[in-house]
Amino acid sequence: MDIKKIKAAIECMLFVSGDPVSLKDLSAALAIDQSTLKKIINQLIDDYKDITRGIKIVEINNSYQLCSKTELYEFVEKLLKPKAKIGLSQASLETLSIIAYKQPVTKSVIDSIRGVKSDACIARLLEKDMIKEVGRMDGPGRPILYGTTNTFLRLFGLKNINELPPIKDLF
Amino acid sequence: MDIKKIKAAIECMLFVSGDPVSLKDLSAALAIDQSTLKKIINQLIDDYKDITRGIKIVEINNSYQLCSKTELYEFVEKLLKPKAKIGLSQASLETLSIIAYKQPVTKSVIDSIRGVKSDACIARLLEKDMIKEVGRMDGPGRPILYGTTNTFLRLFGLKNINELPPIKDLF
Amino acid sequence: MSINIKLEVFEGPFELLFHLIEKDKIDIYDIPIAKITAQYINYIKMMQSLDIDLASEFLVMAATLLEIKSKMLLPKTSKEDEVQEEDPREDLVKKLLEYKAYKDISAILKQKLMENEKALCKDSSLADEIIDSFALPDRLSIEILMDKFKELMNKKQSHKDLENNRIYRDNITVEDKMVEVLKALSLEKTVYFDDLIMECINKLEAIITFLAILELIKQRRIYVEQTNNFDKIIVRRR
Repeated sequence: MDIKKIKAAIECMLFVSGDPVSLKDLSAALAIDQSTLKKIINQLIDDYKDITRGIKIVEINNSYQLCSKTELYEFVEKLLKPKAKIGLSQASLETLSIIAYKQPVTKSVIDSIRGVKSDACIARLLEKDMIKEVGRMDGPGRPILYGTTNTFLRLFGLKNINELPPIKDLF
Repeated sequence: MDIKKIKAAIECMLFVSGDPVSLKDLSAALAIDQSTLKKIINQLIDDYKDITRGIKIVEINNSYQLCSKTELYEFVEKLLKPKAKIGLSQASLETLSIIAYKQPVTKSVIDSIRGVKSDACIARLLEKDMIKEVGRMDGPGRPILYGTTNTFLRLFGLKNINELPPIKDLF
Repeated sequence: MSINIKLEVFEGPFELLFHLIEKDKIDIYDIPIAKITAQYINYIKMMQSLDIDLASEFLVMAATLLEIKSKMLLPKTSKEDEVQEEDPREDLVKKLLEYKAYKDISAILKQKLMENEKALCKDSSLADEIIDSFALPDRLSIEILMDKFKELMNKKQSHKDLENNRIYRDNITVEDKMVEVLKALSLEKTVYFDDLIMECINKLEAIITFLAILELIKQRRIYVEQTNNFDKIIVRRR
């Protein structure tokens, strides 16, 4: 295979994967031995240093991942800031609203209402101290129950959780 | 700002976003007027045609999104194992065609053209984010009106709804 | 001796009619209605003899065909009438052509989809991550949260309605709910009674869920257990 096409294929695979991809997996997909492939990836890493490129390849433990260039972060911030005046992504806001109204609630209920996995959002809301674990449900697996924190109450100007505005037709 | 750096910033922002980004938002983040920016993006779209590149920019309703190149799909498939294709049945495709050309359209119009109930097809198309509710019709029952989504445009390789292939003029 | 019958399955009456028309290379603008009606009814009879469930739409079309046939048999009163009278087949032909136009275009769209679905994009979790790393303002409006929750619940409601083949005003039935509970149990061996109730949109749905669970227990399709008083109730499939 032409080296140019190999480079394109590597970029394509790393882009779609999002996560780090091991040299081994790349080598298998391309049917090229690992040492040759490694040389090509190193060339590609150099190609990305070009000033017109906004992304780069980072190597972590013999795996590769596409990342945005740190020196361009200001533009990312300018793009995303107006979308996130409240400092929460749409996904996290959705997750937080379910936890606020249905607490104590398990991750599986949140997932089922949102229709997608909420693991990452829950992790980030925990980190921001907006939610906390409030206990575990009895029964198999003993899943964690989540509820809101005092930080949450303070930020939303509530004295306690009963002050959440009621939602008609819901209970 | 140097045009090379603008290109890098565009790539960086589109990469981070994942979702389509509107020309307006890009223009605000870069502080460049929309018509100049549009020219630069068109240049960038050409740059991506280079054989060493594995990704491309697609335009959807005046928004831009990064996608992998179709001709490199085989490698993605090998790497990430056969991920389920969109998989639309003939019935769902018919329903989608009617919605695409007649939008905004109610279920009863779709049913009458197809001669059968389309509930299941509509549910599947909503689930796959190919169509969405775009409002309700005035009058008894206020039936839901359906239209296509940006996901539909992207998956069918259309910049906007005017790019739909012409349908035989019958009426 | 076994008989092999190759039976085509048609999605709806238009599809079946088109099959009959194309099979005999009939001019769509001049359909021999008596012949087509006979063939159409034969097909329906065959389906019924094989115990295949026929959608009511097929029977409606049979009635329409018979009506057109009888209209065409009526003697024309005078030559002038003939000029003015519209062809009883006209409506049907119009509908068939419209259906055909969309059927044809769906084949073209399918081609486009097969090509373009191979262009994959990246999920937006990186952007979510960056947005969530921004500092929270000192004060947030609770309305944002309430609106988001309402939006989510409404979205879920309308999807559920469609899945259950119901018009949005209609009430959910116990039978629908039984299917839903069994579906939930087909994904996981056990579900919590609380979760089934908590996912409900309103009180009515919660009551119906409760009735559905009772009915499923009675039919011995699920069983329910509780280890200690006040423990969470677990629903299991049999």
